[in-house]
Amino acid sequence: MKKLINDPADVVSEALLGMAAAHPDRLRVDHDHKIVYRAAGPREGKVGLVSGGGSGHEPMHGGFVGTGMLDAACAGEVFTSPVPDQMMAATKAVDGGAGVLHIVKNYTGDVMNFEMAAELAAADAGTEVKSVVTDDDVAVQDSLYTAGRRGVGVTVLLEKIVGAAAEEGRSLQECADLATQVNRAGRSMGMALTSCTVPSAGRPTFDLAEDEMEIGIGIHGEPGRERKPLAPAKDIAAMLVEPVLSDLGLSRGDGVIAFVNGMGGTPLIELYLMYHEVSQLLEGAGVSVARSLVGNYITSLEMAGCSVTLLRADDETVRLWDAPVNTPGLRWGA
Amino acid sequence: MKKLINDPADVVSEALLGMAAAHPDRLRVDHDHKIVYRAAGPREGKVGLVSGGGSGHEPMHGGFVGTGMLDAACAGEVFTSPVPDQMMAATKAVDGGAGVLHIVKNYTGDVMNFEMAAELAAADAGTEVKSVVTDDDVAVQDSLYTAGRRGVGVTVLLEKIVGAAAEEGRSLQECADLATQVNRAGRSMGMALTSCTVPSAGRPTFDLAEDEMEIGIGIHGEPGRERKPLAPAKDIAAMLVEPVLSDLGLSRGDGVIAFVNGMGGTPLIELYLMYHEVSQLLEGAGVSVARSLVGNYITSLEMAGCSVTLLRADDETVRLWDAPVNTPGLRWGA
Amino acid sequence: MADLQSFQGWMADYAEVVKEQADYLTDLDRAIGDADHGINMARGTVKVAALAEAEDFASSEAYLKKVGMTLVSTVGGASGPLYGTFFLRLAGPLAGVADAGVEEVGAALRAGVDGILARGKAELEDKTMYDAWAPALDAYATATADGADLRGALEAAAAASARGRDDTLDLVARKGRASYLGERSRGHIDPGATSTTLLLESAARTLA
Amino acid sequence: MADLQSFQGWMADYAEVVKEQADYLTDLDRAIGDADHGINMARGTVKVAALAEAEDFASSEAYLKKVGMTLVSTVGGASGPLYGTFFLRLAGPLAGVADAGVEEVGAALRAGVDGILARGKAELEDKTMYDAWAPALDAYATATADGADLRGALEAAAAASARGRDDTLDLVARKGRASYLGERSRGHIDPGATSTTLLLESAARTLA
Ligand SMILES: Nc1ncnc2c1ncn2[C@@H]1O[C@H](COP(=O)(O)OP(=O)(O)O)[C@@H](O)[C@H]1O
Ligand SMILES: Nc1ncnc2c1ncn2[C@@H]1O[C@H](COP(=O)(O)OP(=O)(O)O)[C@@H](O)[C@H]1O
Ligand SMILES: [Mg+2]
Ligand SMILES: [Mg+2]
Ligand SMILES: [Mg+2]
Ligand SMILES: [Mg+2]
Repeated sequence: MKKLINDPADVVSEALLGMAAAHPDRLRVDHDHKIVYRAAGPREGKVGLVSGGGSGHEPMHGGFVGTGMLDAACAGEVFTSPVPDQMMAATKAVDGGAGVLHIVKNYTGDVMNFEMAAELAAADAGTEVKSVVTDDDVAVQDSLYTAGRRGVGVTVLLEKIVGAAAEEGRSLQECADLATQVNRAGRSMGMALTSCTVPSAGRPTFDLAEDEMEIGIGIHGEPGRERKPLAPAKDIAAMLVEPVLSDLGLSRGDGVIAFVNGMGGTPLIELYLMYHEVSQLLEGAGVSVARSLVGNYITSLEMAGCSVTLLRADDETVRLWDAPVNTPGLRWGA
Repeated sequence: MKKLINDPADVVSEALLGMAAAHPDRLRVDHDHKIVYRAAGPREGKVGLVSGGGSGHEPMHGGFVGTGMLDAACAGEVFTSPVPDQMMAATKAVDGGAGVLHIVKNYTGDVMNFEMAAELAAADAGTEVKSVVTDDDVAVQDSLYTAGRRGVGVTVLLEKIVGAAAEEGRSLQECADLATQVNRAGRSMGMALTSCTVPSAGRPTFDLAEDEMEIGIGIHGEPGRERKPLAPAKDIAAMLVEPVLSDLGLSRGDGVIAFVNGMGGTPLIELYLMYHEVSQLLEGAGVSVARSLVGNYITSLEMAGCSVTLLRADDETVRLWDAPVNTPGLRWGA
Repeated sequence: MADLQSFQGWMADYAEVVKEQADYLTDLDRAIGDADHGINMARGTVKVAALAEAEDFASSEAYLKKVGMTLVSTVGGASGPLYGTFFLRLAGPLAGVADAGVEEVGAALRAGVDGILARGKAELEDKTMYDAWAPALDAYATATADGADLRGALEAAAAASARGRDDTLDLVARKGRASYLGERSRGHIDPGATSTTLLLESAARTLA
Repeated sequence: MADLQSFQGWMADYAEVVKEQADYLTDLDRAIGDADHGINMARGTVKVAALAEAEDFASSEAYLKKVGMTLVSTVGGASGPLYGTFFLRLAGPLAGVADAGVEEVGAALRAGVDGILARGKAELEDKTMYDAWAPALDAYATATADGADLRGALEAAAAASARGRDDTLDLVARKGRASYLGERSRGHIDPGATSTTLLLESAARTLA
């Protein structure tokens, strides 16, 4: 395992020390609870947005804390959901009187831990908490009898869009409804060229031959649905875009936010190349791109690969997307 | 070789298609000449800033084109400097009447190609051209009898700072002087955990055992000065920071812009962890951090590793650093 | 009969077992999950093992509640809330019981597993830890009906749990992370079922 | 005697050689540079080889100038301006010369190498292509003085160049990318010196 780390057990806490040191103007970190907060603290009357999950997906979620996006992010161990204590502490700390929205990616662990936190927070302090669970990964069959689709790329777009809505002063119910609507309007599909190595595990989660790739991976080094022979970018783009298009039921004339995300170990030059392929496919399908995002936003440690997320975007969605945001990971208009 | 590409020969041109598609509001790409321009075109009376170099360092340089930074970036093949035709075309296109500054990283190829371009541009159109050559890499001994130090991380900081000065309407001479001054005030040192693979070469530039690292690498997959046993992040930070501190002659009370840069394949969680180590070392040396930058800004394809750049920063430097910038790779205040 | 001290002995023993088997559990999770089950469990059981030294507990109930809270607060992932809830609920039927016999421990185990079901909503053959718990409860009940003592009932439960764990090999996962693999999850033993069997084997060694 | 056609033959031959040796040149550059010398050279020589078909040239001078400009415009890196300048300057002494003899070609080669020096400021034993050019010029001059014809002089130059190339093995680089390696650059042959020797060997085969 080749990583810029000290003791594998300290990776998350030391990275949080680095985040705090690098962004003292914008972030405050509770190192005991491993929570990243806005430096400015909660705003009276604004709905608080709390997210969190396993670490190893940086900049998500800690890098999305700041004006126009999250109020707090709970960092779990690498690829392990945070624990209810963290979520309870974060929930209390960001409550500005208008309630708190939990943004949870659909993984059994995340869902159960956030659920326990919400139960405990409700019993305890009386903070009003609502939750939205993102589940946009079309690689996974959605069914009442399974864990359901995973939450992946849409989570980033949702945190931005609902963050803007909360900033405008919308109520908890409105924020929760918007979040549900954004989650329904987006789908993702990912692939990996290489595995990643969880620091405390010390070796790659899966092995891929030099001429193989995994299609339909999640963001935790889980193997994907299918192992396939390595293919040109053009073909890979088709394997990602087509299931998303058909699952979303997009048709000619629809507008989207198109998001090509790197898994952490793929350089930007390849992501732009992929974005070209994706935009060609969208053009071919008559889908117009209202806004785009290309880069490493929801990653899987040093995994090489990418995911494509499409979010159906009406004017209001685009307006909220364009609203100012000032976080370490996403910034414009501020 | 596992990459998200089609034909290795088309990587640069297809990535440029992707950049153009992803940033239509901010960038315009001349695909024949492989030049990235601001969508808005040259501003009358503003000094034009042109940089360029081999591709594979994304977001540098194309991602640094936009308000507050570059006017044009010439993209060479991967790790190969662009050719004079490109620089001449860019120089002519961005001349707003106040002359053009070439920002060149000190590599034999880059320097010679930019030199030829400046000679040809002067003979040809009468555009006033000045050049600054960045050479901040302390891994390389500087001497009249060698190719001299390489230009690395300082280039990013310089493009931002001089970009702000040009935006303020400073003259070509003032911009060139400021650029020289910034280059003198900054030093860098880099290391690699893994090699990278040039697409057209198809296999890694160098081999590193599982327990080895290279200290003093450049940004082209060149092997470094020394191969060492893999070490904890804390020790690696010391190997990078100490030579930079001593070469810059920094002493207690000095302020810096501290820049921890990823080489492309190292995830953000590790870069933040490294930033923590770096900031501890600076604190120990009594050097205060005025501003910081952590992320992948001047990369070496998918190489795992990082570099540390320190730039001595007075109030004026910090003011120019803080000025609005709106490029795909660096954005704030706009 | 199981008293506070035997429950503490159980947790001390289990912490040792998890430490030894952590890599194995993680490897199982590498095949069909995210390669952290052993790490998660070890993070929690180390803290649990330290409880007895740090604090005096008034009762088995208080102690097991604290075990549950500690697991919830340290393990994370899916197994944290599941094992945490198990111990929180396990404590209930032991309220006011200083020395638990085969009946009381049986009621406690059932309550604990009900907690796992309430939290995780798994069904039989979803390829989760429940597939190691369900046959264990049945075997425990049968053994009790047949007049077994606590040790005998726990041994029957552990043995049945091991069979349930082994039977997860051929299942296609429908809950948890492994479910993302669909057919590819077949041919691997479920990590959580494995840590469950270890927990019951440890109980059979240490309780009574 | 070398005329427009033989210069075109030279470039056609060299393009073939570079195509065949591209991987080798790149491998040399992988050891002490950035693994692209063969790729760079091939990108340029392919374009150069296509010139003769695409365009009619009035003279050797015009053709070689275009060769130089083409290399400058396509090769990039260090070798682009260096080989580009070489051909641009090579053309000068051939102005008005339809059939160049051993003297004229000698003057042209010297002018070309002066261009490389002006552009790259290399000195002997800096471990660059100049270490393959310098002995070649000397050998060419000696052979000419000894009465050799064009082919003989070029053969002597190519042989001397090969020795110069081989001697770069033990040198520590002081120019170009390899200089960053310091002592570690020792023990490897310089890629540019290798492509230079190939160019001269090709000249000995095709000119005269
Ligand atoms: N819904 C569920 N009900 C019961 N057990 C479950 C459920 N989901 C997952 N599990 C168990 O959790 C185990 C995985 O735990 P662990 O690896 O620690 O958590 P995570 O999957 O979050 O990484 C699985 O092997 C399975 O036995
Ligand atoms: N200053 C110089 N003078 C002469 N030749 C040089 C000089 N610098 C580099 N070279 C030659 O250029 C060769 C490298 O060319 P190439 O790999 O194509 O360019 P780059 O180094 O830009 O990748 C070296 O092997 C060396 O022979
Ligand atoms: Mg996990
Ligand atoms: Mg090169
Ligand atoms: Mg797991
Ligand atoms: Mg080279």
